[in-house]
Amino acid sequence: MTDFLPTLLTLASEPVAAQVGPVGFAALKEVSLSAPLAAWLIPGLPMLGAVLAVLMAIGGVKSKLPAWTTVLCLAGSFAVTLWLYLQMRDAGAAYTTVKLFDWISFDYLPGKAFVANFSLYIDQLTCLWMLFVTGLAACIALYASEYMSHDVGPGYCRFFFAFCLFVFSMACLVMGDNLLLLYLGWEGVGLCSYLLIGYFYAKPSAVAAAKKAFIINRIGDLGLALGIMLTFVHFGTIQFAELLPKVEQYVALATSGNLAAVPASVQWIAVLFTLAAFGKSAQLPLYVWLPDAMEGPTPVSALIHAATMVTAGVYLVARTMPLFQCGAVTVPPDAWVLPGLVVPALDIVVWGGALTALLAATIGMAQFDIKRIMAYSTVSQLGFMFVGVGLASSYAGAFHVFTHAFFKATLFLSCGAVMHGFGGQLDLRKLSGVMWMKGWLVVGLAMLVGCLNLAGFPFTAGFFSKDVILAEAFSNPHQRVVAWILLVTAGLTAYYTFRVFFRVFLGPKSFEPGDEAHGHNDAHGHDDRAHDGAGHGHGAKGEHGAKGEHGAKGEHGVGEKGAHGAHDQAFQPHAPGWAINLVLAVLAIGSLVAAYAYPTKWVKGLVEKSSAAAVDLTGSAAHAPATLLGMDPHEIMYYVSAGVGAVGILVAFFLHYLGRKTAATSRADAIKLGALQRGAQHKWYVDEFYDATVRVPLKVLAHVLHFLDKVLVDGLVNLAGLLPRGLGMSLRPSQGGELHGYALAMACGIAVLALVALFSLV
Amino acid sequence: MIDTTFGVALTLGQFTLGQFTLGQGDLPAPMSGITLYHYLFTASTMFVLGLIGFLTRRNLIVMFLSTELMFQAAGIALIAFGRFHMNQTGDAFVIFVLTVAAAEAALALALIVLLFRRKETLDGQAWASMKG
Amino acid sequence: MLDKISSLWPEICLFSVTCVVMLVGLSSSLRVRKLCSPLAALGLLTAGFLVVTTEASGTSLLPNMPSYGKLLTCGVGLLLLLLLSGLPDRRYEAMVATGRTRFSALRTVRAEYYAFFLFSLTGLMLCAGATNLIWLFLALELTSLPTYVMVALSSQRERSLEAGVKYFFLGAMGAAVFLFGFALIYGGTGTVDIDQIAYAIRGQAQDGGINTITLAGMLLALLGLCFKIAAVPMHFYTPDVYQGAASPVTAMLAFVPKAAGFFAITLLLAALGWGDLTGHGALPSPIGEVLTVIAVLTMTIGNVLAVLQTSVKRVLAYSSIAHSGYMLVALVAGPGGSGNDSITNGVAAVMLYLLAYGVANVAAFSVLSTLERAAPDGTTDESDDFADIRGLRKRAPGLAWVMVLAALGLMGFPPLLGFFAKLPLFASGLAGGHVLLVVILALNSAIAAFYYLRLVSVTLLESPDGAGRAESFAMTPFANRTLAGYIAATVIVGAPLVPLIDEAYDATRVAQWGGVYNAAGAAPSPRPRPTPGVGEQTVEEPEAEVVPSVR
Amino acid sequence: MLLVLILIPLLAALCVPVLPKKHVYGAAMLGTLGALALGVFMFAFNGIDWLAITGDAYTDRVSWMPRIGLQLSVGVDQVSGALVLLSLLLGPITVACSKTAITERVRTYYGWLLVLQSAMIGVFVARDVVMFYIAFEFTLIPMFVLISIFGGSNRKAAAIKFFLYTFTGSVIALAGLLYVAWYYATKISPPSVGGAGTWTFDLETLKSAARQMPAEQQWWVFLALMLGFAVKVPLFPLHTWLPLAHTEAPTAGSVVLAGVLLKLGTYAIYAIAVPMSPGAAVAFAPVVAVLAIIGFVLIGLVCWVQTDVKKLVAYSSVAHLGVCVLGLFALNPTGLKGGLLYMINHGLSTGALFLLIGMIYERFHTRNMNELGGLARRMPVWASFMVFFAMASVGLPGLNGFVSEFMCLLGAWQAGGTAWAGLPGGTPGVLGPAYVLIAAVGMVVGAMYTLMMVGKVVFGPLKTPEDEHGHGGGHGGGPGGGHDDPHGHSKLPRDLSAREIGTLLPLAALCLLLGLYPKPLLQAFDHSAQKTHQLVVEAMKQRAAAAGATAAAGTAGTAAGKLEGSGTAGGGADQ
Repeated sequence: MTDFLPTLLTLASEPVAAQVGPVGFAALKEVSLSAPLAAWLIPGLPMLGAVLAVLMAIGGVKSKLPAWTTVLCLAGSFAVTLWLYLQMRDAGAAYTTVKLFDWISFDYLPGKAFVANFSLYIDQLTCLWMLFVTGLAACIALYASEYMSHDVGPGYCRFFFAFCLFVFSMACLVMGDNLLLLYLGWEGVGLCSYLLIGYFYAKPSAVAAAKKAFIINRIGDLGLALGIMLTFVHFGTIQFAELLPKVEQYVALATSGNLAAVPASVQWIAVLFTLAAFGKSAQLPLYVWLPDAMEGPTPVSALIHAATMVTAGVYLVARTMPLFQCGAVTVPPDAWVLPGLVVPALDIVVWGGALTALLAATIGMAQFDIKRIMAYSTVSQLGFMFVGVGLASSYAGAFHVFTHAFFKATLFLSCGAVMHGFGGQLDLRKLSGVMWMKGWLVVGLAMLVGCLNLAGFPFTAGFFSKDVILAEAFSNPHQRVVAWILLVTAGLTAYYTFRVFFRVFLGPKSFEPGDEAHGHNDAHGHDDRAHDGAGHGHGAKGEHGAKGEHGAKGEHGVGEKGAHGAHDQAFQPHAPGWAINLVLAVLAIGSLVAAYAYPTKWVKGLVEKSSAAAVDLTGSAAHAPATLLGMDPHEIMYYVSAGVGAVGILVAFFLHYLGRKTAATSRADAIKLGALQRGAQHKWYVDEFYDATVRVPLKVLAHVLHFLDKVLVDGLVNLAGLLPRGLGMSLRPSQGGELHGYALAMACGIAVLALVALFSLV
Repeated sequence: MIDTTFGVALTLGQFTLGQFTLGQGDLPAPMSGITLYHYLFTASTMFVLGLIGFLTRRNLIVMFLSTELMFQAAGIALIAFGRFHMNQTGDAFVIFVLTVAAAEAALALALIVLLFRRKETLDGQAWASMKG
Repeated sequence: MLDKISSLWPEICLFSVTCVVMLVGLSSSLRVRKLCSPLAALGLLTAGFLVVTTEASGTSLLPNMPSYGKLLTCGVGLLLLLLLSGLPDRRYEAMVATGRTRFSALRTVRAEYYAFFLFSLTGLMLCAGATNLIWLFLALELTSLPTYVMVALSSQRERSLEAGVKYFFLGAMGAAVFLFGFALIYGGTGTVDIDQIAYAIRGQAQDGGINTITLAGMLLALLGLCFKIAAVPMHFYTPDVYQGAASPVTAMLAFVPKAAGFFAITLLLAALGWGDLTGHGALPSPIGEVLTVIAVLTMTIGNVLAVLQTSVKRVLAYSSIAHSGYMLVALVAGPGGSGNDSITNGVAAVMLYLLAYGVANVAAFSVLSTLERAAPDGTTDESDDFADIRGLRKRAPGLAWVMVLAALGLMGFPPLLGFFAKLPLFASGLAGGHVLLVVILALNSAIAAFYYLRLVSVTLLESPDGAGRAESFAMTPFANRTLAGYIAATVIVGAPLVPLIDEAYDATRVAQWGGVYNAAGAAPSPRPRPTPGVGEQTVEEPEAEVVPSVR
Repeated sequence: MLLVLILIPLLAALCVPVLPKKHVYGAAMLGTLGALALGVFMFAFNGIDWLAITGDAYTDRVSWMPRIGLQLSVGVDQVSGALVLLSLLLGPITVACSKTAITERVRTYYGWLLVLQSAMIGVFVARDVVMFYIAFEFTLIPMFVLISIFGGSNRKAAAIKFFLYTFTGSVIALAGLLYVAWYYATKISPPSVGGAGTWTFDLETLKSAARQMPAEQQWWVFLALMLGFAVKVPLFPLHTWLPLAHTEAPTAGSVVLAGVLLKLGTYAIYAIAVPMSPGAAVAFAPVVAVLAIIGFVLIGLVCWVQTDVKKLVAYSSVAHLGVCVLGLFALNPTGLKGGLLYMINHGLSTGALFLLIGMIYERFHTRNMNELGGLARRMPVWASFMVFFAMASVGLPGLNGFVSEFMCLLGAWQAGGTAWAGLPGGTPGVLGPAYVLIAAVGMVVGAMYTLMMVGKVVFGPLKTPEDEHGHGGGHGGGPGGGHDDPHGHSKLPRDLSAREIGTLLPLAALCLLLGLYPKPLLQAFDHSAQKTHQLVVEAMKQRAAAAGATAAAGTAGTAAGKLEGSGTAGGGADQ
């Protein structure tokens, strides 16, 4: 740490891009690991953990055992990742593949095979991602062991099962050597996200949120699936090691400014992948699921919906950077709108990211639920990351992912600790001065570290990683608007971050415990099963969801204090235990230390020695002359962004700390922005808009279709069935029962047939 | 009305049967100018009359007699054709037809007696309980 | 003429037995009177045996039809006999047995009944073996006349009389129509011998068109015969008569006259010929079209009206109409040209279908004739309504299964006999190029499936009605009727399992059809060819006088 | 040996009516298990290398009606083998799942269930067209009985509709098959003695005979066959019998219906309709694909607004089989293999879903999603299985549904015609990205309705009819008086019993196994799919040649000739 500052200062003056030349896939060499199959332990150990959790659920384990096995497995996984990293670091710019067994592989024509195996592709980017995924997962599992302790039993097992399964899926996503295994992980993390958001399944809002997350993700997945098919049809392979070299010729076309010459089937791959990435990483227009996903237990929000899963989209872009470089939407020259327009896929990524960042930040400013604020900040920060990768700088994106993982996990876990301690209270108007309460110092400090990072306080990890992105944006002459948007967003971010900190952690000590139902009504399930198994003592209380909330409150939230009923007076905050504190401390320190990765160019080295390194689109010539206020953007950004951040913090300080007497009020209340404020508070009515434009019409359509199916399609069938009956009805009078009638009919019949004969003769 | 019917039948008959004339060949025509067609016309008329009688009369006995008329119409046609073809097959056929007609008549009368006993009426329309 | 006698031994035998039965029935001893039905059965068995042992000779057009038809008559006749026993004058016999009345030979009808039945079967046999129109006419009348009496006498109810009157008068009219047709055929060809008629028609066709009189005669004859087979436009009597007659008699009506009609139509069409021998032969112009129209109308009208019925007997009556339509499809298609010994032989298909239809019919009617319900006046009445067989499974499982198998057999459901009979209908229709006709046939099978399925589900799957139906349920004391049902059901199921059907295909084969044309001399022409028209000398084969090789 | 396999359940079925009531279940179980054991032995341990054989195994011919060429001809290749195994597997499961649900008329029930088992195996192993048809039709009777006796309130109408609808379709299919047989006998078969050809119903012979028909006749035959088979699948406009039948059928009936009976249709399309008239299949592929996609997407939407769980799953079967048919009509190995795999997978996952719904119905006597909810709390084991199979059904990678769904869609994309055939991953074909882009929307729709179902039934606040009942009946009275079982299902535990878990576990294991390691099946299907594709390619060449000939006569040749490299004129000469 001693030489940190000098190093930093010397490096600060150097343009980042000039330091290590991007190498591209061609420069990677294939190496083999010692004990290659050991790499499979990285997904394998979490899988083991998941299986153990299932077994424990079957065995009726009612202790914290599942948590410990999970932590052990994940830690083991982390250790293997470290080992892998060390090996790959020694190998340098290299990759390796480790095949376990065949999955979907078949001949689609004689001698031509579709191959998608359970096989790992490992390069330095993989290592980077897996290091923080497994590391954070292990920490958060430890945190969750305490956080979820109220639910020991089947629910506990279920939680850790999904948790382990998530890490397994994430490992498949990140390490898969082909797009289909990536897809497996992609949907797998979606499933785990679904299961964990819906963990408190007795609560309709949680179930709805889980469903929403899964379905919106499915829309993104659709893009990925279609992209994979298109990739395969065009290139005949979806294995990275074979695919990436084949893309190079198109990348060459694209970088030489001839993007329109790339075949449309190649151009579209990246566009479809963009859809996928925006779905999974909650970007416009598919971001709406992420804030709702906060219905899940907080460790889940921290790990899945902040640190790891939502960065999968960024990973996808980074991993398939060559495809993105030659991706575009090309309007045919003879189209009647915008003929010949070429929109590069990366521009879509950049603009999507920037707009999401701004939008989410504005919403985040107006929310009162601290977890939701963190959620919107995640959406916003993900926007930053996409701008980073969208600027063809995988490094910028990946670095922000890396730092963000630490500080956002810290933030979420801190919020979670608060929530855990205050009976599920998340409203920043009902909490104040938490940091100074007994036993909450660690939480407060961790929160502070997290906030500083998020606000981009100088020399924090978040500061560096955000600056890289800002600088990249400013140094790209085409993306100035984006750069300014991001800068404004950075200021807003600092404001809303510290709004939370100043209101919840500083100021007068005051609190109002939350409705336990909000966070802990997973208890119902647990409850009911308990008395399902152990007799029916509480009979009525536990059976019904609606009533169960009260039952749960009585038994849990403040159970130890024995204060049923009048909770306001009797409630004592439930200070975090050692596990939570330990994890918070570790993560807070981690998010500080992560800053060290910038001056040492650790992340940069990892990314640029992988296939994610982009061939410079703008060319170094275009890069150098870009200036901002007459200085190198990278240099000036330190000052500018630090300044913007400081302004944000100061405004927050002024509005939410100075002179605040109660938890509920602050000076900010005096500011009336009318519709603007209301709009932000109501999330700009995006959910309502989607509801009205997509869900409701779809529902109406479905009802109409159902009606048509019943009335028209089935009606026709029934009509066909009735036809003989109707015909019979009309013929029935011919059987009048009278002898003469019959005779006459017979005679007429003979006559008619004779006429028929006559006509056919003529 | 009858003239028209007759005219149409005549035209039709000549169209279809004009090629045949009774008494061709070596046998002298007993009534020159009377051809096969005339016999057939008579037979057809009888047949149709029988049919019309069958359709219009309600008395079961008359109805049966109408069918007898139709049978005998066929008989006339057979005889005429037998004569035309110069063989006796038609005549033989007619013998059998007469026999069958007699058998049928016996049956019919028995049946009619049975029916009359039950309902005291000979109206064919009285028997119409089953329909549909 | 004596050579003909040798092929008529079965008929002669049956006739003799009939006479004996009539005499036996006059006995005042119940025991002797009861010998009527065994004697009749014996007669049928003997006749069947004689069919197998003697050489049947019919027309050279359809050399296999007589023996097959006679065997069919004996077989189905035996089943029908089982059904019939005990039908007539049960009440009278009971009164005699209990001493309430004295036996009077004039009042018993038992013997007449069996005699009529056997006469009718004799007529049917004669139909199958007919070689000329007079014979055919007499055989048809012999088949029909006894049935008129049987219908009218079959029960004490007024309905039977109504059925009888409708059947008899309309039948007489139908007979007059085909008789007039026969007369015209004779007029057009100058002969009543079917082989010679065929020969003459062939000649006419080559001389620039079949004689109009011949065609008119054919048309009238076919329309008249439509009465026998219950086809449009002569079908109107069917439901009323079937419903009015007692079930066992209905079973007989559904088979015997129909078979006779089909034998006759087949003979006439064989004489008319299915065009040339290129394999895609079709019936001559107006007849083919008219028959197609009749087939379509018959099956459609039969089926759509059957759907509406609530009386099981009427359902079966309408289905009987529909089945005639199906069979007409095969007759329209004809035996096919080159592959006429195979499944595409429409004539063979009809022959096989008659068997399948007859057996399934017996099965269905055996159930109806076994069941009785108490009539309001204390007597028993036979079952007729769907309500009577509802939930039959619970009361008489065996009968219920017979009904189910009969319905499925009539439906043509695989792998029952009906399916293997329907298969050649389809195949021959397709082979004849009548794809549309086959599609209509297929659609009609589907419509028919509806009401057969109703029979199945009513008997097997539903519960018996309350409302007095269940209480009034009874079964006739005649186990032999049930036995007939069981035997028929066994045949429906079992025939496909043993290669019986395969044999049947062989038996119904009409291999030498067209032999008349193949070798020009095949027509047995002891007399000089008739010369009704001009240009009669144009026969392409020189060896016109070669004696036919009748086996 | 295959005949023995068919006979085992049949014999058991014959035993059932004479056994005492309490032994019927055992006998049925024994029969199905015996068949399963024999099947496993035949397919796994009898030394046949399923990856290597190119024709049928276990072929057996018993002459039946030689004069019309009818024989009992059986055999299995990999495709029918897999489907036979599926039916065999579902056999004991359907028996087991009925143990407590069916307590009346057990003889009828198990007897017909066993007969159904035989008939289904018969369809897959038949190598004679008439035998195939007999078995195909005969499945109707047991199903009819099962629905109309043991079904729900509207069972009679459902059973009759089911029967008549499929019967009508298959009668027309029969006409098509007979037409082919006649064509063979008269046009192809070497003339026998009397100048008539030999009449045969041998499937293989007829397949090659049909391919020699003139194009127009092939079209008609194809249409007739498709009409019959598409009803069974069921393909979009012909599907309305299915929801009704499923809703009314007893659990085992639904399981068999979804698991195997629907596959009779797709199997017949694959094994008969396409090989008989590949040219027509190519010509009609776009139409069929559009219908399949309508089924997948729009019927998927219809699922979304159902309130009856069973109806939802029933409609979802229509949707799922839409994908299957889309894959089959991609007509390239990817799509064909995907479609075949889909048959197996759908049988496993949807069969299991029906089992699960049956378990709920047995406990709560309702399937209305508005009356059920949050069952995860009361029945966690059931809920776990439900989520698992729902995910399998949605097509979550790692489970079986995904593999086949992906392959079907990929196949359809690969079959992108001339524009894509030249690319490394393209194959000859007539579909393309447009189809897939629209069909893929169905993946989202699938997630929508499945999760809606799971969200309502499994998750959410606990809601059962009993509770409603309990509220009404004043249950608030006694705090200690646990009203655990107002309806008194004494036999059924609150959560699943060991028997019930036993029925689900094999399915779950197979779902997972096929999701993670589908390779054996994919390899097994390879030969058959490639062969079919080859037929299609030849048909396409002929079409192209024909089109090229007409185009050459008129203006310049169109792109049709470019299909598969060169427009070889030789193949189309006889057209």
